[in-house]
Amino acid sequence: MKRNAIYIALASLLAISPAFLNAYWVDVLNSVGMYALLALSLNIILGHAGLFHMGHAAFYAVGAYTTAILNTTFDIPVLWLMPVAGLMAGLVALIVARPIIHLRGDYLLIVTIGFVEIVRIALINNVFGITGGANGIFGIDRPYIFGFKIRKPHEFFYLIWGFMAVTVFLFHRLENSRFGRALNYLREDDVAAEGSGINTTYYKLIAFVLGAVWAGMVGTIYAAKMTIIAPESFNFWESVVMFMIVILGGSGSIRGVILGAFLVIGLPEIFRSMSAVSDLINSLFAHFGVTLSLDFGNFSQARMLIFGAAMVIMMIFRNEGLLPPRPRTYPLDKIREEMP
Amino acid sequence: MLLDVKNLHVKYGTVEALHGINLHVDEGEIVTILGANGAGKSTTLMTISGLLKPSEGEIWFDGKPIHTMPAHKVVEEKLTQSPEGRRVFSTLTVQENLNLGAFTAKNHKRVEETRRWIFDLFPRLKERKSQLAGTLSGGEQQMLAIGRALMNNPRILLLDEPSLGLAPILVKAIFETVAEINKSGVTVVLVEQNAKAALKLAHRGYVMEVGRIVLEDDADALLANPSVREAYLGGGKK
Amino acid sequence: MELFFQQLTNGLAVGGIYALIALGYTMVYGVLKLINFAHGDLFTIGAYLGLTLLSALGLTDRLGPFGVVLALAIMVMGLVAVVGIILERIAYRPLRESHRLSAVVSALGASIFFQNAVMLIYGARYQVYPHDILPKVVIPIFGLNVPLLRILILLTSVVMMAALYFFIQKTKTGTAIRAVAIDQGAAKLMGINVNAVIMIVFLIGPALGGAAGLMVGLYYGQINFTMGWIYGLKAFTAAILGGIGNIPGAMLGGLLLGVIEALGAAYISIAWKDAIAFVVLILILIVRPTGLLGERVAEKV
Amino acid sequence: MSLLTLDNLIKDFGGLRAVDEVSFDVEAGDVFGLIGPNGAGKTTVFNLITGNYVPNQGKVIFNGHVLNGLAPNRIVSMGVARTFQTIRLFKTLSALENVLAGCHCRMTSGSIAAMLKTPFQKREEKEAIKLALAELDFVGLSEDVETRSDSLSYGNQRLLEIARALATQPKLLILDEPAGGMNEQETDALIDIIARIKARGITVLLIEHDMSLVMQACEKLVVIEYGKKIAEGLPEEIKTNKKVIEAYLGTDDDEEEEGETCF
Amino acid sequence: ATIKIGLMCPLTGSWASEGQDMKQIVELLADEVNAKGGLLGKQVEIITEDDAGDPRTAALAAQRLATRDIIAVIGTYGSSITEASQNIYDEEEIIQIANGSTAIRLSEKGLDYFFRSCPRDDEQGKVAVKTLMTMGFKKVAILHDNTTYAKGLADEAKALLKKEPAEIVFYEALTAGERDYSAILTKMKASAPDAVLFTGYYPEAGLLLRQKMEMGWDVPFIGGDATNNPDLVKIAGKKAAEGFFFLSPPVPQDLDSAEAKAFLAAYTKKYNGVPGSVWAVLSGDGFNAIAAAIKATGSTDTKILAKYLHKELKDMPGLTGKLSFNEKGDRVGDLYRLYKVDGKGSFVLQP
Ligand SMILES: Nc1ncnc2c1ncn2[C@@H]1O[C@H](COP(=O)(O)OP(=O)(O)OP(=O)(O)O)[C@@H](O)[C@H]1O
Ligand SMILES: Nc1ncnc2c1ncn2[C@@H]1O[C@H](COP(=O)(O)OP(=O)(O)OP(=O)(O)O)[C@@H](O)[C@H]1O
Ligand SMILES: [Mg+2]
Ligand SMILES: [Mg+2]
Repeated sequence: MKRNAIYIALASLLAISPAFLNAYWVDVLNSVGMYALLALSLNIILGHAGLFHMGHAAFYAVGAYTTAILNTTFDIPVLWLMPVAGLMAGLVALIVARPIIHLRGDYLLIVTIGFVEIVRIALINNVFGITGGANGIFGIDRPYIFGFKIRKPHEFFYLIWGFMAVTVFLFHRLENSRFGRALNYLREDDVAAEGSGINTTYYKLIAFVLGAVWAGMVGTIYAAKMTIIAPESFNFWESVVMFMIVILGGSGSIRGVILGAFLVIGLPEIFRSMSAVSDLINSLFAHFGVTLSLDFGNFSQARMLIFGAAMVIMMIFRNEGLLPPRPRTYPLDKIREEMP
Repeated sequence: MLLDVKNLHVKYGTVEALHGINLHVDEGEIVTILGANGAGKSTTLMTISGLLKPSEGEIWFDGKPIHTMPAHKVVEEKLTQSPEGRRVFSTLTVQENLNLGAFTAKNHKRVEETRRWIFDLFPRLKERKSQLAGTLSGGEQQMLAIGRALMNNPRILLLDEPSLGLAPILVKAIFETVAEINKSGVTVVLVEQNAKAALKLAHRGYVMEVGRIVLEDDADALLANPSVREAYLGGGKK
Repeated sequence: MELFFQQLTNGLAVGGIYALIALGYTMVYGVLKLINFAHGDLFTIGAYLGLTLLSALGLTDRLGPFGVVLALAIMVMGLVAVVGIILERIAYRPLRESHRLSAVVSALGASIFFQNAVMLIYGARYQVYPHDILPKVVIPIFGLNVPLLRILILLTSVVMMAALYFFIQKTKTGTAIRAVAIDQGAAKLMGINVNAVIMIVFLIGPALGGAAGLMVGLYYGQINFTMGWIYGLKAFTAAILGGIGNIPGAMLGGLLLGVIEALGAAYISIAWKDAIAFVVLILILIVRPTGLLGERVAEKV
Repeated sequence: MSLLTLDNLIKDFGGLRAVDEVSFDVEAGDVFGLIGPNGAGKTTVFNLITGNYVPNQGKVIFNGHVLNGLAPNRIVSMGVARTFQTIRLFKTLSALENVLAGCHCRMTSGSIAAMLKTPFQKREEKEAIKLALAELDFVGLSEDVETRSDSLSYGNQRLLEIARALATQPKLLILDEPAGGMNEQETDALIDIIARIKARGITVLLIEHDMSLVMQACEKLVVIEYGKKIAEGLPEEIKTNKKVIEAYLGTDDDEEEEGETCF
Repeated sequence: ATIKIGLMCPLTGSWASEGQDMKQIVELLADEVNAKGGLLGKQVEIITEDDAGDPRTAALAAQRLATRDIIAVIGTYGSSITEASQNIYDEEEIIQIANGSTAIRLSEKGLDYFFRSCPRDDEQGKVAVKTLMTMGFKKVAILHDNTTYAKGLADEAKALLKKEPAEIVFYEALTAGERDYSAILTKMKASAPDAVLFTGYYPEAGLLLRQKMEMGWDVPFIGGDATNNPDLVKIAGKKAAEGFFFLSPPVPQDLDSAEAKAFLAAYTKKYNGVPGSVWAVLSGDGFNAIAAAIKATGSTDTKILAKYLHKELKDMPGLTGKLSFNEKGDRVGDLYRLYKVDGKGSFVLQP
């Protein structure tokens, strides 16, 4: 299929990109990748189940802190901690979500915001004496894969985007299953979903848990990549960023969410490099004997302003999101043939 | 001619739902529009009311072009609609819903008279005056929707499936009411699934099929028309 | 006990400001079901505009303290309302028919835009209101010394709330606003000019936010470009606590939030006070899922 | 033994008693009609059966089990399916996926199985699609399998709701005004579908204001008014019941030959 | 070719004012150097990146700077922000001279290329406690704002105070960015301290002073170096600020060295005002140090430069007094001075 060919081409391009990008741009891709992973996990809750969840950074934090604490106190290798971090985040999600799961729309939204704030405040106040307070936790190990230490941006690139490949593969299957459909039913109309025999509370919870597990695992990668984590990395604004990625990209759409991450995380970085852009234009014109002295360099202070405007504009022009989900397809002809 | 719809085309996005509708309504008439589900009856009414904008064609009301007017201006011309699916304001009280029906009315005494008349027509509404409209039963909501539309003292009233979901006794009452409303000088455009009752009541009728008018005639003639009988008056029942 | 009452008044004063911002939040929410995350930034803009006008016009000598405040309030509310209307026109109207969350993201984008615009225009440094505009009168109430301004802030919130409530519940325009909130199409069929109603809403909501910004500037003196975020979040919390879309609810939620914070700080922990406030919020929502005064119309199926 | 028993059900909304000591039995295999004026409490009775509302008093007994307090989805999996008075479809999803929602409660594979694509999961999925297609065929929507449900015509949306309910493989199917918004021809088609549902051995309980449907399809009727049962019996008995005529049917002043079935 | 020096600072976000000041100062100094013919005959080019005051963005900013052929980077403000970038520079062997990152651990990691022109928290903690003791306060309230910096300083002071004949009657954190601290002041007042040590930043300090006066509470307040900002008086008002003590490295205004005077004159001429905070001025010291090292060694090899900074740069006349680094890269010498705000709102250096 043509569409698959495009995806394969894009994926291969991405896979070889570290070869011709410098460490900075590779690290931008790493950042994009991590947020894309986080947003994909949020997408299960927000995009598929339609639960207004603006506190996803909390689960991310649980994962990162679980990793940091266990790694720095017991020296457990960080990658082993990935499932542990995921399970821990999932457990927290289960406990937290249970009493609030019946809240609707905006009430759920504020409660999840409250949750992420409570988590951040708890971390700052060094809850249980293990989170290191505002300093956070430092000295986290780098991950090892088969004895190979991952530290440089391009090495992390393959870790992050490799995990992405696995995630996309699994989530794609998940979306196209009874489970994925069930989430969509309750997003569309949860009274009708219950009336069709779907246990809405159960699915809402599972959506939360699954999203949290993934966010927790990304937390492990983050902890290992930064080697230091602090509460401010998991504040409400981080949750907002993930939220924006999902909605801007197209909620419920894997490719949309990934594109959304490229834009929301990548654009400010591109705006940062505007001086490079102006230099490029200047030199191009110089080539033809025209002297220009464009300088977009002073952009750095205005980059977030432009970013904000860009968000509004993109939303206005693609109000379903950049790449909204496509309807699922079923092999109907094949199945019909089997029918009497 | 009070209402004149000329060559009306309406699109939803890129899909055209009406492919050139021509119809007219004279002062004092009851005109019914029949048609299967999805034929475009509601679309026609919504376009007349100004909620949808035609991609082509014109609508004239009492000598004025109303297809260029915003919906709220059309109401001021005393053309009101009781929409399909009731669409009462669910978290407002019955009373407030009725008040909104008279939103553009200037003459308060007249409004009060109308209100009394509506309460006579639908005593249930009076009983439930301060109940939230959303908690009314389906039928009660339908009464409210019609009552609300009448509050404007319309010159022409568009009714989209007013008998939907009503108990037989009320359906009769509604049709009687429509006749009564008409007698009091209001021109009525009636969209109905209950074709037989509608044709009995109406002076003229149009039959729509997939976005086009396929038949136009006096109501009696339509009642007698074999193809109409087969398609809309139900062959199955004895 | 004195500590308790002192903290109560502290809480009420802060709560009054939360309430005022929350009123604007709730207003916009009630009609458009839009969580206007840029509302906090309109509040910031109000604070900055107030300062600009104050120093540019030099009204202090001519009008006397309360005259100045009144004149400022009117001008700031007017200007912020204009910003609000433009915001609606550009960032929200095109999204009216789309999914609710699209508009939320647009609002977040607008918030980033406003915050950075204020920074670029006014600079990142803290700005300071002159100290001597209003006389520092302290009124003794039951043995507590309460600054007059705090009482004024509280009074303003209460008066605005009452006026707004009356306007929404009792006037014809108010009913129209509520009708638009429920079903815009049906509202049009009643002859209501929906765009005009939404404009009114975006006139009132931001104006209230701007007024709150001015008050914070006047009372606390210190303003900066990020202040809207924290106040916006608090006000949103307050609006939800009271039942979003509900005007007395916003008032109640704001005051309650202020008091919870003050008492939480006093009797439990200052560092945990925001967390305590959120815990209380969550507990209240678990018991009353639509907030304290939120309408609990059981959905008819 | 009757399939469904309502025993002295009471439901209050604030000060309003919407359902007032209603009792009746529905025999297995019947098409049973519940009629009454608007606001009489019919939909509320349905909601009490399906678990959307909890009765203030009284019992709902289905197939020997007391349903009180069970969540709606549990009641569905016990064999009670419903349609809604105001259509509640999953708007952005296709007709097929709407029906698959009904299949859901008869399936078991979860998220892990989906990620691993176990053979069982694949088989189950295929069976569900077959069943869904069959139900769509049954109500006559085989042309619209992949159509988004909100772009179906009103009448077809009603049929789709029925298909979705049937896909839960119910013993009892509850229809709330299935013919609402249908014209006479479409109503005739619906009557046929109800007959075929009955032929499948499924008990049907329905609310309807269209007397032609009620009289043709129902074996037994209960009439309620102001939350109270005012009559119960065979259609012919009900038709001539003075109370019912007064409260619901209206006096037949229609001089037309087809008379009583006009509305 | 040019000699490229990076500047990493918060140009957006909550700390944007610090970053923008840093940018102005470093650019000013670089222009001066260039006007005098540059370094080693080459012009100095400053490459600025925004770290937004956020660790993740800082890591990206550092990666970006690291790819742009810089030999040294000045910045940044905020310890956890600096920390997110430390390893990146170290691995690339780029000299980093932080200016507003006082957390002790930053220089305890044995990084060869890390320096800071600001003092460490323990330094300030010692001075704070000494000051409190010489002033004779027995019951002390400590208030911080839960940021890495303020909490670090508060903890340091708390630990040291325990060894003194003094009692800590109150130890809590406020939330920065709010406006109303009366609840906190009310609670603090109830603990009846002789003096309050506030280790947070000037915006909150200003509000605390003002609200303290409004509630009629007359207790001495002592602030940490983050309160050294002229805006403090603007926020608090002269009357409320009067009598406020704070500790800080000296600002150029208070030094009579030729360097400080010349800098101040140039700054005022170009930007029309005085620098907002001492932290930004410290970034200027960082720049001067690296410039001096390049000049003295005649090299742009970072190994040589680092060695020079560690060992040979001694008592360089900086904008904030004499500057030298120890082997950890920390600035040596007791830098802290005690200031008091007088009735006119000016900061008066205490003897
Ligand atoms: N909002 C909409 N978006 C897209 N298509 C629409 C929309 N509303 C109606 N349509 C389509 O326009 C056509 C006409 O619909 P309309 O509602 O006018 O029919 P109708 O005659 O009123 O039918 P009914 O008897 O079911 O009310 C149908 O094909 C319908 O699917
Ligand atoms: N959630 C609710 N809150 C308050 N009152 C309600 C609620 N649901 C129903 N009612 C009231 O209970 C009564 C019965 O309503 P119900 O919907 O059961 O009527 P119905 O018999 O189905 O009528 P219809 O034939 O018009 O659909 C009505 O008066 C209605 O206003
Ligand atoms: Mg219609
Ligand atoms: Mg009903």
